[in-house]
Amino acid sequence: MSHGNNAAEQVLRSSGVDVRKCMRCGKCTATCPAFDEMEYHPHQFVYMVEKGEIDKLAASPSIYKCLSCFACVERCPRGVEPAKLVEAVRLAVIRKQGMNHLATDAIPALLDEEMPQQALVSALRKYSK
Amino acid sequence: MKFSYYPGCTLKTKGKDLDRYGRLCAEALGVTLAELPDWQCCGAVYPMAKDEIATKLSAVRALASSRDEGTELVTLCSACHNVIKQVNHDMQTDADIALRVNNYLGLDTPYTGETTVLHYLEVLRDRVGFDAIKAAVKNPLTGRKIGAYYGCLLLRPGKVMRFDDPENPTILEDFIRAIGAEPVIYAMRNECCGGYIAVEDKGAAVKRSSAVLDNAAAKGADTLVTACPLCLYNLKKNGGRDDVAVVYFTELLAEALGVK
Amino acid sequence: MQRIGVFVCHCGTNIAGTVDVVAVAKALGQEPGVVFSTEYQYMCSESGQQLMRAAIREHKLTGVVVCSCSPRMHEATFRKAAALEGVNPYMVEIANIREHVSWIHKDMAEATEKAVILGRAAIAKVHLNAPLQAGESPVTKRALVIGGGIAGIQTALDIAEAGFEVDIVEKSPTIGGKMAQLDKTFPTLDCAACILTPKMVDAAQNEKINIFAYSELESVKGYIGNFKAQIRRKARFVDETKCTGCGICTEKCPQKKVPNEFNMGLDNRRAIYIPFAQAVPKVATIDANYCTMMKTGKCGICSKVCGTGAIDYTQKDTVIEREYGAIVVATGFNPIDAKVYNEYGYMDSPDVVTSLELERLMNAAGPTNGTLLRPSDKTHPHTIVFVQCVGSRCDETDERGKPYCSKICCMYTAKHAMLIREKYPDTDVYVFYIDVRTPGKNFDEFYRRAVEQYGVHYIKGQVGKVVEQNGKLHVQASDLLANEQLHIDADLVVLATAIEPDKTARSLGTMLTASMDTNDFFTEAHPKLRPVESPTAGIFLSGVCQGPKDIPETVSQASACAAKVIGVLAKDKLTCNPCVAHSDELLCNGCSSCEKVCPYGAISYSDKEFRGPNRTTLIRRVASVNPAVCQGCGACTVACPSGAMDLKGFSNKQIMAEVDAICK
Amino acid sequence: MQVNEYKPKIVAFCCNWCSYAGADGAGSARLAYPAEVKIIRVPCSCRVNPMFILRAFQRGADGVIIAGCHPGDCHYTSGNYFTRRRMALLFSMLDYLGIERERTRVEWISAAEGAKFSKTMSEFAATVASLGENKRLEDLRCKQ
Repeated sequence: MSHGNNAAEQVLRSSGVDVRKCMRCGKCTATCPAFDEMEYHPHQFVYMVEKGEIDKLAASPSIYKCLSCFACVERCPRGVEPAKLVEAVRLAVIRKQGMNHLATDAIPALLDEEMPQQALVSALRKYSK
Repeated sequence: MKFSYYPGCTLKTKGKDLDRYGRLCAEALGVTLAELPDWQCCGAVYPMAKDEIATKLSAVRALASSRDEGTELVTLCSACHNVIKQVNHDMQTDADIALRVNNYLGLDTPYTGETTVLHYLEVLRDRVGFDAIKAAVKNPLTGRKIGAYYGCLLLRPGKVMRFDDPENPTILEDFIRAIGAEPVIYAMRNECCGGYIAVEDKGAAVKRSSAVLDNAAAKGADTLVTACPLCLYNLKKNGGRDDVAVVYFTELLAEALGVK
Repeated sequence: MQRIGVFVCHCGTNIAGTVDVVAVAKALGQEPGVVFSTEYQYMCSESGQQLMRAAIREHKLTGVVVCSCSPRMHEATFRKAAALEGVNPYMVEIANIREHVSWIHKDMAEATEKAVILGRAAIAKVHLNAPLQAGESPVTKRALVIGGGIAGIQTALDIAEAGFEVDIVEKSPTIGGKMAQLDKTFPTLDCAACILTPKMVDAAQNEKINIFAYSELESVKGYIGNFKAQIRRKARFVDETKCTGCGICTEKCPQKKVPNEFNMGLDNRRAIYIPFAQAVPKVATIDANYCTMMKTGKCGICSKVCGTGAIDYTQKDTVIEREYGAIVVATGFNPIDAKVYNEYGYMDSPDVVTSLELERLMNAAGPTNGTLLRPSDKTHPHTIVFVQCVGSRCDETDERGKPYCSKICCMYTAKHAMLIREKYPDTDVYVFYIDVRTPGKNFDEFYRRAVEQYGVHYIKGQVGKVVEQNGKLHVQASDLLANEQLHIDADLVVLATAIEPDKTARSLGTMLTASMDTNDFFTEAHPKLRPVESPTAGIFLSGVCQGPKDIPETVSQASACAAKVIGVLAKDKLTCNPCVAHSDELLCNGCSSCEKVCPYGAISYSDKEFRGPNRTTLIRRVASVNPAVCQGCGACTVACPSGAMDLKGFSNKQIMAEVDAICK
Repeated sequence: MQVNEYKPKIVAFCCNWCSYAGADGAGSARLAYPAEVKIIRVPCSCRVNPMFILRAFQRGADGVIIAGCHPGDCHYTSGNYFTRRRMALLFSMLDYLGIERERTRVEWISAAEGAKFSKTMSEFAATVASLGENKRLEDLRCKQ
């Protein structure tokens, strides 16, 4: 356990999540629609943030796979809000210079005719600074 | 009944139908939707982090200008609704965010969450009333089997949205009954369509959307209604089946009210 | 001037660890009137009490201050010790320096200072204490038991066994409660009905026990030894004295579509019904909400077929008044409504059931005669998923669930899983758990048998979503040990829903002025030492109304509760609380303010003669307090404009002396 | 000259059945609150005579809090309703005399709410401390 490391503290502060509330029931991971796409799953985000293993999470593509559907937030019996941890780790990464997951000019190629603006704006918000 | 109205960017472009029919129906039901003159894009996803201020400003501007108008604020797009309602909740409950946002905006009167945010469906349910809608229906959609697709954004987080029971919602089903059709209840109606992941990982969106559609089809739905342009896109484009139509709920309402 | 002795307790290190007890004893020894001051390791122990008694003798003490734990803990102990040396027990005051000082403060200097101040306040009060004589009140030798489940039945039987009369008030048409609905019981797998129904019959046949079934408590007045209760006997529209329980009416009644609550709504009953074959009393009841005769005036079939003429459509509720010496709360529990957890599909599919519904589905007297069939299509389920902790162990901010562990679910789920695997070996059974909690005699062995002998798949994880599609329940769940998301196509999903106190508990608590916790469980007078008594004298707790329990625990608590009740009923007289209001007639102006605020009607007025100036006589209206009825709240003392009314033991002067000492 | 660190004096009247037990609960759970808070046990919150509160302020108390059972849960059925009405009047009168509203408070704390007891007392002590010493009714002649 590496309590008190700066990266972990930043994630806790920015997410507002109290990871100690977690009782390891696994309901977040059970309900997560993006499970298959994720390397680390919602319950692991909670546990790994508690252990201070932010680097592993930050390097994982998992942080771009969360759909922000709030299913884990809604269904967690302990009010832990795992999605907020995923967002906090992701922000910690993309806020750094040159760390955008998708560059703005790379996005048009991914779009098709019918894709609504909303998808584009969401992707920009989620993937870049 | 007069409300401030926040359409959002998608409703001005790819989601025009949601907006157009929404306005027509409002008019038919005696509801005045006054579009906020100076609205800006809400950002489409709620910024969850406590230290995100800039990304919340446009929502607060809309909320404050609705307050200055002295009206409640109506949204139609699920995503805008989710962002604006959650930001409003932050302004009511998180003193730190409220302080920093107000410091930045420098409004004449600081904004502290005074505006009531309503989704168009809430206006139908709580202000117009489904009974009144039923009475106003000219072409009931009798015989149609329609599944409500809530997705995530209207319902969650339940404690903030206070829209309906997040696990067992009834508002869209009641709406479907009011326009004369039969609601089809299926478990996937409040599960994610894949959302913006479609931009980067189409496969993931296909998986999510087809699970929703398959479940609705298995329960006998011929049509799904939604309030979200991105859900509509995913279900149509990535759902992998064309035997279930996916339409905006406002379009069906317009059809039933005879204003389409 | 009082001669006061001060005794400072170390409570081992509980107090002495944070409070400098020697310094406290020394400081308080300097106070005026204090002639002796000491400290000791455990004042409440036998040797501690001997020390106090010796000091009383030696120093001719007239008052005692003990600086120790809460007076709620040992006030009675020290008062008794003082009384043995001839000091009036109400000359003893406690300064609470444990709960209110040492346990909440860390800094020794600060804690010591506060302990001294609280000690001074107690000394200041003792200076003004007067010896009080407790009066006596008679005891009505009958107990009231509210709730006729296994807890209420056991308590009633034990009280009756000791020779006292007991009334059981049960709101449903029969006694038996939840246990009557169960199939088998853990960890012995004996049938619930086989061990419960003989007890029900014993209760019915015991001449000391009156069963008021289909009845509700309307009001309770009075105090320990002297309660008066009004009981509403709801109209059954069947004469209990004539009905033989033959059941012909329940077969002939044409209204067949009434959800059967005994079978958790899994099948239907008639409008006139007997809940189950072994019901006690075995008497039919007409459900007026469904009875065609009651609703439209047309039918009357039950009346025609009844051989004894027991049917009476015009029957009215009656209210009876009974007196009791003690009241037992045994109101039990209900599972929470699973509809708020619709991610499990409870509202969407009949094949998602609660554990109590499963009990009925497995019970030989249930809707399927004990054959396990899916409610939707009456086929055998081959894959069954159990979900644990549905609504238990939730965060306090959670709006759907309860913060506590419901305690019984782990064991009954192991039982269900085992019984199913035994009876239907071709069935796959999965149990999703957070923790398996099995502290109890032969409990963990039982759970291990489910795993090792019966091959139940226990998976550490939770179910996230259940989707019903094409007759299957698609279960999406986590397996935390494998770090996988599982997808199981199940035929039946069983939810171990949390249990909560019966909905009537809250209003009952208010009626009895018995305190409850935030979850509506009744609070015990002491969590360890007085577990079956409410802090309100004369109110006793039996079974799950006090907290989640299984049957063995419920029965032991029920018997413990009976022992406490017998302790009250065996006495001919009870000592009253002497800390009651008293009116100084010379000061009373007869305004009636006190009378208006008294919740007990303890104050009355009379005209009295007083001597006026120049040998005249004045007749004045003055208040007097009936000390046997006054409960000592003090409401009247504040309402009194002339200062005539005061409360013994908590007089205006005493409390102000405490205020002065604290603010010094 | 000696400058003492200011610590407020706070008198807490607690009813025997709920709030005093709540305070015991706070102790059992080791939930700290400031030592300035000193508890006086009364049978019911309705036993608290306005005189006691005036006396406390006269003797130099900086804050007075009355804690009783939740409305509807009074051990004596209705005592806390009297408290609520009486104290509303008294506090407005004290306010008129210049004793800030924040120096007086009525709270409902049940026997099960140790955490609430500790939280309430901590908050109240902090509020009173922020107001500083109460001079408005203090009578120095009462100090020996």
